[in-house]
Amino acid sequence: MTDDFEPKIIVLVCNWCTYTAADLAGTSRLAYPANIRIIRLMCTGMIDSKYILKAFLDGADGVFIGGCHPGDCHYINGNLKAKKRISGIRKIVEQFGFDPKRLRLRWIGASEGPEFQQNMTEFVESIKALGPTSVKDRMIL
Amino acid sequence: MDEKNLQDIFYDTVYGRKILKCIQCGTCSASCPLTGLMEHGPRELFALIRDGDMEKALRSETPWYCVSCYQCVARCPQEIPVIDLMYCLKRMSKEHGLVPGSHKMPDLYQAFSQAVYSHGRISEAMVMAHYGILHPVDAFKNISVALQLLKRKRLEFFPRQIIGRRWIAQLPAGEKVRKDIQ
Amino acid sequence: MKYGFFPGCSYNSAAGYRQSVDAINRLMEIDLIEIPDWNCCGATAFFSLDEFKALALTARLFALAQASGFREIVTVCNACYTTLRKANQILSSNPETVSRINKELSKEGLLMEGNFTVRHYLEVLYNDVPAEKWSKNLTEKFKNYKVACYYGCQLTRPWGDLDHMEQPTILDRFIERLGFLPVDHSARTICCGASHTVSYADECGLLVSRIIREVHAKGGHMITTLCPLCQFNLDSWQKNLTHPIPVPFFTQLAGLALGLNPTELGLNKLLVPINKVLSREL
Amino acid sequence: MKYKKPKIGVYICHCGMNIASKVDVESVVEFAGKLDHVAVAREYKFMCSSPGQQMIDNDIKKLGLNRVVVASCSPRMHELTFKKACEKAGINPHYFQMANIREQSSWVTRDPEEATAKAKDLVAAAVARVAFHRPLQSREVAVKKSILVIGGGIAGMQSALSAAESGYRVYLVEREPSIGGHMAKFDKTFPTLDCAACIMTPKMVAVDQHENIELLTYSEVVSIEGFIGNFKAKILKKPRYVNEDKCTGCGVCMEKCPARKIPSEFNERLTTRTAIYSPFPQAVPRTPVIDPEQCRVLAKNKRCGVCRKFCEAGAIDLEQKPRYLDIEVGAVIVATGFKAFDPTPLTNYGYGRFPEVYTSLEFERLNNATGPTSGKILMKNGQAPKKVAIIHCVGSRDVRYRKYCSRVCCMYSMKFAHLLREKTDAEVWEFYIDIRSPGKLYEEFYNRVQEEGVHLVRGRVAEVTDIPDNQEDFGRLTVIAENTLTRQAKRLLVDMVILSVGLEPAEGSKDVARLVGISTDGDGWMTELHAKLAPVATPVGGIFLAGCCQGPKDIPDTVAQAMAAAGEATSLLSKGTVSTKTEISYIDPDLCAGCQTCLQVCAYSAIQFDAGRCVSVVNDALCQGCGSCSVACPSGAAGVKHFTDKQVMEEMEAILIQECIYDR
Repeated sequence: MTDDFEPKIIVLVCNWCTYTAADLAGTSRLAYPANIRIIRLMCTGMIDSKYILKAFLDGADGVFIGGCHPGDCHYINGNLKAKKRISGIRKIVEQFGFDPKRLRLRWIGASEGPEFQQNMTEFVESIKALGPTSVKDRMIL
Repeated sequence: MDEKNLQDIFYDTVYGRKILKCIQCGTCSASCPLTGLMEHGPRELFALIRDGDMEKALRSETPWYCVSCYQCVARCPQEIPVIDLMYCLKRMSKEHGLVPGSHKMPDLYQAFSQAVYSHGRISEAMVMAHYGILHPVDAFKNISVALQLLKRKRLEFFPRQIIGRRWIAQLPAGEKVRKDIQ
Repeated sequence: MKYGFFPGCSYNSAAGYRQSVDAINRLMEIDLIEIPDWNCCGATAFFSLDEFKALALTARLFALAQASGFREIVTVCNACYTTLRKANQILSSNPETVSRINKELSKEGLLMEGNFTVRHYLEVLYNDVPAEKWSKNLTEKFKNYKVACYYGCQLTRPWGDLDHMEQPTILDRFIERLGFLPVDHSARTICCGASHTVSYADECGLLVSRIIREVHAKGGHMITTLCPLCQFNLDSWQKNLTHPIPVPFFTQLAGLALGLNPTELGLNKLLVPINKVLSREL
Repeated sequence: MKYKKPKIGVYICHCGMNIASKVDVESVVEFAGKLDHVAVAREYKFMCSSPGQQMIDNDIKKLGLNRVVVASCSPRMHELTFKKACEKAGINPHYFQMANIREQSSWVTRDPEEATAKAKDLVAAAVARVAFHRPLQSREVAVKKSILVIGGGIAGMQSALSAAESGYRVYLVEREPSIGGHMAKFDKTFPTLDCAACIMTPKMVAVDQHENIELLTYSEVVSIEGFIGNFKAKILKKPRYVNEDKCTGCGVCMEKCPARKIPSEFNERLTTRTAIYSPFPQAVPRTPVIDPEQCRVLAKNKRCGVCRKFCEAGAIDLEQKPRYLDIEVGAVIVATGFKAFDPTPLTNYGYGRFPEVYTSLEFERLNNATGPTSGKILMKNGQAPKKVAIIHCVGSRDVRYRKYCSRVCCMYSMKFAHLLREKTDAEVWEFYIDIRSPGKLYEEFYNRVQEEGVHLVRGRVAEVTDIPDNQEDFGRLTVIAENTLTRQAKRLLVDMVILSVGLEPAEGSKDVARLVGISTDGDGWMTELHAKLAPVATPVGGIFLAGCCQGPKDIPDTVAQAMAAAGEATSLLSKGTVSTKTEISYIDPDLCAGCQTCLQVCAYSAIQFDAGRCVSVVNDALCQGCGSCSVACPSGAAGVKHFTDKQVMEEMEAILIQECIYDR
């Protein structure tokens, strides 16, 4: 692990809650590490397992999924479906040789700009602590 | 040290920044049982600190009147830990030599801690003896109560000395104010 | 039932507190094991002067309890109770301070680790001793004695987890269980002046008289407390009042309810005598 | 459609200095120009301005661009603006993608180099994605010409009246036996001191008599399905046990009912009512209801039937059952209002312990001509108070309860002070933290009250106690507060205390929000689409907000918002049609195996199974595009348009691979 390791982190968020929270973090000028790359989806319920695996295989150091709090899903219960699916994917991610700690799911509501900032900061910290993924090295070779 | 520095030091303590939430409603000052004795209540103290009038704030007698009853904390609409801030101000004023000379509580606390250093425990009589040297009038006022206690075998002068008293006496002085870890 | 016990410095000189606690322990089969070589908790004085030392003093207590195999410490004093709990909370979130303190403690061969539970003796009597155990042994004769429960300020604060911060009822419920008549009043948690009574006697006298007047107005025959300092302040500052009200400890009332005689419970040590109230037919 | 090779235009916005101060726009432009399929990359100060849009228009027309990427602010802000620009210039609006380099880069990144690098990544991702975008067409669907209003307080009533006036059918649903809400409980209204009943009662009658309004009191909305323009709602009509068609409203039943000692909700429990009751004399409709929990027959199975015996119209029907009503509406206006904060948890104010401590609503009733004392301000002992304290901000501006300012309490408190001065010779002391009087004639009212001799003390009350300073004052209350202006702690002996309690969302408002599919904020208020620019619309098309359900409001603001909501709803209805969503699911019939897994996961019942072809089919009017089916489909037949696997994964790949190509 090197000190100047800057991980690349894919953040898959739902349009209604967490994307709005990210916007709010922006309008409130709440700075967080630049390692974050947000991809907007309509609902965490549409996140396919292959998105997550592809992210890791293409060299992402961490994947963060942010959805609405239970009960607040714009599509009734898409977030809960996502939760179920992601606990399953965790095992597959591990089988592929990635630390499952690199995959994190959190509920961040539309009004929670500071929580978004905090979650991003913490996740980047924890990925930095884990270091680069081994697959990345393989790819460069 | 100038007042700006003192303000920064205060803000860097564990709860220092909490006073920025104060809406100056006066609930703390009105809740305080000894508010009548204070030149200004905790509310005003926070206003002084926010204005940067640090010397006035640190020389204030207000924190030394605090009895730690937590009435203000129980009622503060902004959940400001007033009592912890009072402790912090007392320690800061001690560290910077700004303890108000007119107030008697520093002497009582000193008497209390001396008893702890020498015996590990305290007895009321012993604290009174230490304190009475500095404030004979207060001690005198208490004599009639002391006699009554003596009559009922409730007064013992020396607390039992404990083995750990030497350990307590050798404790290094800690930092007076704890910094905010974040 | 066995507990680590921290008596606190005022326990011995408090009017019959030790006698009554011992008596209750005997009858209720409670084993309070005094923490060996315990020291003063530091009270408000040390927190006002040097926080590190204040934390070290309490940490030593925790370490001593730990060495004796206790993670739970019972106190009989509101000030000790709050000081220990406060310190425990600070220590448990400041590992760095703990390790510095442990370096000091190692000179005495002591070590403090983890969290400790600090409880007031009232909790033990109310929650741990089954209600039936009380009711089995009670006498009926106190059912018309109106008792005002005075909680003092620190028992329920600053967290309010034992009971409501301003309107606690746990002592009222206990007193009722003992067969007394708790009286509703508004002075439950207002301050008695604490240690400031020494230096600012006249002003604190007003605080005490406010409590006594309120209890008198609400018809209380006595005031019961659970803290040596509260008891002392309420007991000793009544000399100028026209209607002094005796201030027994809650443990002394428990002893009376169980049929023990007043002297056995140290009730003769109260400055405002209780005999008149006890001998009155109600 | 013939496939055309992507020809992408990329536009980087400075957003004044909002982006340009952090992101090196020029280098992003240079970078974007080298990306695959990019035909042109430009920068401009404000892309959303009309010259900015014109620039896109020109390039599409002159350079033959077929795809556009704008890197600027959040798509929540201007996606629609640019989509429209694309459409105007002749390409399908879905051939557009936005990169959010303001909220996600310049505003949240400290280091300019990092911000620039991130902006490049985001642009590359958008370019990669847009290359795989497909044109999508929406369909026009007719809009139902009726409106559902939930809540019959002043907000709901005004919305209903305004909408009904423009000729649309309105269903007004109120869960209580009468419309009127909180305003019906008031005596006077600030700052003009109009009599609330005088301005309220005519409106209630107008609602009742309006030919376009169907009034459904004592009813609740059970479910709402569908989408903008085409909602289906199910309304529960709770049994009144009184036939509305037969009842003449004579009130004999209420006089005779033997179950009398029930606390009156309308009078804030200061008086009692009977089991068969009408909440107040001016109630609309006048038909009373029988409280099934208090009626001797219904609750206790006793023989009674007094009301039935005395009802000459024969309107009493104890056999009545709940009825359900299915309605179809084009728009819904939510007007569920507020609830007054219950001050019991603030034990230091003694509410519930001291009889002379009142909440503001209790005082409203005490002061009301139809209230328990017929409008005389009297204490429980029948005497007029000599000294009254009014405590502001009870429950409000308090992080332990309600952190926000409830907006109306300062003004109604001063109204109380005025009424007390007018009706009694009591001394009035108001304890406030800050006086908030931002409204037309509000500050003037504040001045007037001050001149009337009301004592205004700046300080929040710490405690109301029954321990006085002097022995002879036992029995009265002492209010303790610091006058923060004179810096004195005050102990004020009073006879009566009024707690100016704050506002919180009405009970059940969260359920209503869930019913219509909108969210509530941390305090429980319903969230509008945009705090400034769309204050009555919600993120769900066709659902509008009026009154306090969206946040604390006074009567003028409530009425204004109610009219605005009615305006929004009627403009939707008058347009006549809405376009269907384009970003919805599709199921490829060639791949569908007919396993019907998608039917189980769809939360909207938007997928039907075509047994003939043995494939699942998406109903484009019902599908919301959540993508549950797409993920669940084992054969990969289901997908979401505009969020296809290919599009999402290209976006991701561009971000991740980019680094390898350019940074290392």
